[in-house]
Amino acid sequence: MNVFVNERKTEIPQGCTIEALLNLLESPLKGSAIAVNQSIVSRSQWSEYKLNDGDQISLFQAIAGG
Amino acid sequence: MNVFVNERKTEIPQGCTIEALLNLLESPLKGSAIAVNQSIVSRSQWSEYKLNDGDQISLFQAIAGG
Amino acid sequence: MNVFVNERKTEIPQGCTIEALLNLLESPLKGSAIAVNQSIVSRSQWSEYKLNDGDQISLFQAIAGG
Amino acid sequence: MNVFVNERKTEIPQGCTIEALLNLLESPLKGSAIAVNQSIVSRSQWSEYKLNDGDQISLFQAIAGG
Amino acid sequence: MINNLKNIHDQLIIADKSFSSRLFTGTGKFNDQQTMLAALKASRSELVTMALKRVDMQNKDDDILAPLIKNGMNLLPNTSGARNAKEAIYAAQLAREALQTNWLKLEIHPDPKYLLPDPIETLKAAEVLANDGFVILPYVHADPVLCKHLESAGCAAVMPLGAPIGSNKGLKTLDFLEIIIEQANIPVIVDAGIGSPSHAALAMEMGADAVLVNTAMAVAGDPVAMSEAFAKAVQAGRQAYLAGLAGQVNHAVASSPLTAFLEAG
Amino acid sequence: MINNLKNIHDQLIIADKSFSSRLFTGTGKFNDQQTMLAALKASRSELVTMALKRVDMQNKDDDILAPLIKNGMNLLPNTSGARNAKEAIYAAQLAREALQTNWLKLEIHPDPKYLLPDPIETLKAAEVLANDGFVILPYVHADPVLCKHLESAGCAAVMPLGAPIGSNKGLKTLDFLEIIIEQANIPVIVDAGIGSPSHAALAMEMGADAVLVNTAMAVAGDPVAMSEAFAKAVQAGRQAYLAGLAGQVNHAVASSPLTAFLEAG
Amino acid sequence: MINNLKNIHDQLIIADKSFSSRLFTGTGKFNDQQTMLAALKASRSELVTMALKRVDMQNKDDDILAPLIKNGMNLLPNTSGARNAKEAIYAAQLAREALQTNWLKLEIHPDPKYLLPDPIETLKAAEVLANDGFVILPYVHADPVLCKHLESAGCAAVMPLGAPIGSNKGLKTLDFLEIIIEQANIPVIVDAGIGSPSHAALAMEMGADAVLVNTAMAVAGDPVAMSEAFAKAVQAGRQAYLAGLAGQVNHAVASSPLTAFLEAG
Amino acid sequence: MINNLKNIHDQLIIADKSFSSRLFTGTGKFNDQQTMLAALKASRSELVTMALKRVDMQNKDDDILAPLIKNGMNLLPNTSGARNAKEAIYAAQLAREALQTNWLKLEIHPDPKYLLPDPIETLKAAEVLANDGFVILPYVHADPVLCKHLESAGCAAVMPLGAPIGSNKGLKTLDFLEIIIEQANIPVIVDAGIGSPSHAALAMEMGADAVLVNTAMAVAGDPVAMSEAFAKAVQAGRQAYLAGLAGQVNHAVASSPLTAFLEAG
Repeated sequence: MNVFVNERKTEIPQGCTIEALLNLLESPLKGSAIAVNQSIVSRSQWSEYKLNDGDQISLFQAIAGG
Repeated sequence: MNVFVNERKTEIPQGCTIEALLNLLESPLKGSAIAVNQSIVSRSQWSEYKLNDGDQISLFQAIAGG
Repeated sequence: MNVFVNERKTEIPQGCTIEALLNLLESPLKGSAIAVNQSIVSRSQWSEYKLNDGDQISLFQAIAGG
Repeated sequence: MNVFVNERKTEIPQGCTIEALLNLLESPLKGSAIAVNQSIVSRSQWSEYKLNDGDQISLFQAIAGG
Repeated sequence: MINNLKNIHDQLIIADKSFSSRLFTGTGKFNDQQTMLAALKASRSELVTMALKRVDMQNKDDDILAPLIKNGMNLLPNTSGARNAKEAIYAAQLAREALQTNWLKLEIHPDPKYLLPDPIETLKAAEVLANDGFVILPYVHADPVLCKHLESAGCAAVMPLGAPIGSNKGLKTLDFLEIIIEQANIPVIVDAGIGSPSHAALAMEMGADAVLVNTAMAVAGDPVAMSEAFAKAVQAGRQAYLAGLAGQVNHAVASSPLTAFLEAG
Repeated sequence: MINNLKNIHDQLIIADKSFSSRLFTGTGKFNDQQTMLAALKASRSELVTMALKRVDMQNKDDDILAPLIKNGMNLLPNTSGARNAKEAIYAAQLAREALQTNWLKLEIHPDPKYLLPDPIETLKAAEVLANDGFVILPYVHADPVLCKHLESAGCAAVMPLGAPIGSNKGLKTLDFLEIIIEQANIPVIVDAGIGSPSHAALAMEMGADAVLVNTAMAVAGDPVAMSEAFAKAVQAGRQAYLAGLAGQVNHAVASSPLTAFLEAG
Repeated sequence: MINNLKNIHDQLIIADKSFSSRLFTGTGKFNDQQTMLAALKASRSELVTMALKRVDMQNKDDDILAPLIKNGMNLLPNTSGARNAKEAIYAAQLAREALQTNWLKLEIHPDPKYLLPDPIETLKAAEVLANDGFVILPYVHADPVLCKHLESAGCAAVMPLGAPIGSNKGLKTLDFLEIIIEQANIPVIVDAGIGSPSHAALAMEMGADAVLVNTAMAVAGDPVAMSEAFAKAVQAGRQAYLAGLAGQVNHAVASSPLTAFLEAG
Repeated sequence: MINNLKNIHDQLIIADKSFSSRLFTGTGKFNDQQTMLAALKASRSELVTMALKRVDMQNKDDDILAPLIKNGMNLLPNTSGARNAKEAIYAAQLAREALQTNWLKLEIHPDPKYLLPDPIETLKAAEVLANDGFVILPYVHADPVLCKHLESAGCAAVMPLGAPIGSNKGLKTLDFLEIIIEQANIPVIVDAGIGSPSHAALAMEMGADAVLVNTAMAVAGDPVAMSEAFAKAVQAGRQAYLAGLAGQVNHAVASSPLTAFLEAG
């Protein structure tokens, strides 16, 4: 199935969790935040939270900035 | 009957209007504003507005001030 | 004979006075000052002061300036 | 005989030198300067310089000051 | 020529009113009413602010309105003394009744020591009063973002401060007044802190639309002469703004040609 | 009243001359002579400075004197270009011959970048020229001790700078101008650096006897209007000085009585 | 002695944390991460702010957190980019998740040109976030009344600006910072505009509890040396504040005794 | 790296001496000698100025030299009290005898109220003393042309004032100090008026070679701590100068990337 990570279509396996997705994307868990369809998913739920087809996923990360 | 003008007990005749009260007090109408029991009474109603016994009347006036 | 007015060689008649020179040059007397061979010649003497061959004449004039 | 040290009359023995005077006054040599009758006497001469009766001696010293 | 024409038509428009004078004044702190009137006349001001007070029935203040109106000045009641939006709204409505004008200098200052305006309560009151038909000139800190909010809320002008009221310190907020003037689509009137004619001239040179001066006139040795001086300074500053000031440079620029004299000899 | 009377008689006296206008001007940097004349007229200035130059026989400058004199302005020749006392003395004597006046703006600036005056050479020249009967107005750094020396040397006034010539930076030397004004027994004319009417007003508010402005008028978008603006600002500043400015305070001082409205309700 | 003891214990306490260094820093504008880390180390800063951004899936930024945490710095995520309360609250919650800290530099600036903070939206967001358990350090205009509102709303400190972000103009709001410091019951951290160590020292001398510096370090010719310089200046200013600065006087006060030499001769 | 190396070798050379510390100090106005010594030690200063006085035979001052020399400080006798060149020359010669050094802080101030230096007499004395082999550091007004004269006269450095001695007003002469620093070929030491570490840091950031501070240390609540603070501030300012300060800009420059959050959602 497909989800959209920061607008970008991404194919993921059925029942893929957020944690799995981040590993898939080789994205560090540390310093990241996730919102699925606008609502923030707390880090503690990443390992259980299963994504659905068509989910809009926003991935944020800490960056340099005054 | 008695009303209170800026906390000061004042005797007035039955059916006394705001306008009459101001004349009684030799207070100029121009530059003045009146509130009866907290609510402002517009100038246009002063000639009809009849005061009741115990009314709390606030009389304001324009003064010098930057 | 020749004199030099602000370094510029200028032919003048024998016995030419400063005043005559200025007329010759169509230079206004007002607002002007003259030095002959470094020394200033006062306006009052211009009509008598006779120039000699080879004199170095400096002609100054008032100009705009803060 | 007598000399005047900063206007103050002071008795000293005949042939007293500046150095001797300073010892007499229990004044430190270091940080001091001496003028006799207005003219400065260099430190190197203090041990020889003999004072005369009536000499005006100015004694200066380094002090605190910005 | 052009310039004179320009000045002839250089009117300041606020809401429904047009002003020839860009010097607004106040009625506070004068020694007596006669001096106040003479000073206000000398200032040629066309807009004068005043306060509202509960009448003390024992000893009443004398009526200041009549002479002002007689002199054709427009009245700008203020809400001084109000410490929050609720009090200011109440004061505004009383003022409208008392002075029969919907013009209002909205000022809300909870802190009695520095009398600095409250941005939150001022915006809140402005929103309510704008809907109630008031022509609102809010006294505010020199906060450019707040001024844009007040503009959106329907204020007729903004009155940012130069320094605390009555401090005479001048334009301590200069860097921010410049931004406010640059961004505003409504007139900017510099209020509070203007302590001398040079301060007023500077505000006008920067492009302020007007200034409000009270204390510096009222407490001057000679309030009438000082008011005249402010009137001239405001004109001077405005005229300089229109005439186009040159910028600053970091080196010197000779205003006389440099000619070496001895070589010249 | 008193004040108006005071102003009527508020003449500035320097040597043998008396001035109604405290704005002195210069003739430099104007685009053309017509603009210069219109601007100087608009400034109402009664003392105008100009330079002296060796005539270029190829292309001569047009005569600026006639129109100035026609407008009843007093001429103040300057020694600009002189880099030391000797050159300045020579220039002074030429100027006296050329303009038939013993008035002189003595300026000696060896450094072409900042055109700052030379204290040593200026005093030296002043001593010589004073004995030669000149009425000397020396352009100097805002150095109070130097100004006292020039006063003792017989100068008619001192002209301390506010900032480098033509920089338009204003009164960067303010703290020292105050001391000069406090100590001087001759008129103090603030010269150089005055870039806007507010600067001129400030100098007058401080108690300066006059200001000299040239660049800021000449290079303005509209020199005529700008000169008018300076004239008003100088009047405003002088009038404020005479009327007595109040000092600055560090807290706010209410110009309206503070009355609490809800309790009042 | 006493003084040294005093300094040993001169810790700055904000919410649950205690700081030995009163210099807070940011991670923006450095040429590369290595320089940034070296500079932050040199600054000895214990609190560093950073932004949050949507990941660009094409080219990801390198991870800045690890090294900062490794260096024992506390993280202060900010909401830069938020233009109103709603966006700021969303950003705050994301930041908390991403950095696992409830500390927050709340900044809301609708205007991209001057990046000045929005007083209304900032207070609105602060009220919501305070109830949500955030330790809030709001970036605000130097508005004393607003700062008191934010204090009441439960902010842990206030961060008034000295001048627009990145302008390096210094403490243009000085007169108002003094009032804020006088009135605040929470730490006051001067943020934005500090362009040189002398600016930072001045803020500390005035009694500010800390300063936040970023641009001036990051864009310096030598960021590491500049960060060291800021560290020293902040210590110097703080120490001077504790040691008690003398006031200014308007005349001179001799630091040497005045003794006349010739008479003395 | 480079920077550290740079700082290691960043010695100030004046005449035959080399200094690691760019903070020069004075011995005046301390409550007692013990405090003075502790403060001077804390300042790490390597050059200390002191005055000369006729001994009062009744009650002699205690000897300040021994402890200073013991602490390896270089002595800089000054001519304070001299009102003209003649007195200064006499004082200089006495000082040389008394302290056995040819170093001299030349100060001549005829005016007891503001203690401002006399440009004419100072140059006159400098010319004589330079020929007599003195290493002269003249205290002068911030007059760039005068400073060049003193340089030509053979002075080892110039010491322009920031504000009147003991006024603590800071760098009121900033615009002229910048010119002096730009033009000088000898060290520029800012003297007088420096009232706080931030003032000292600013002078160093501008490129001054050193500062002389006395009053602000001596009259501080805690002179020892204040002297330490000045030492740090001078280092900070110097380091910032070497590290290359960025200029000021008139708009804001974001130090965080501006990312819109809701769209981002």
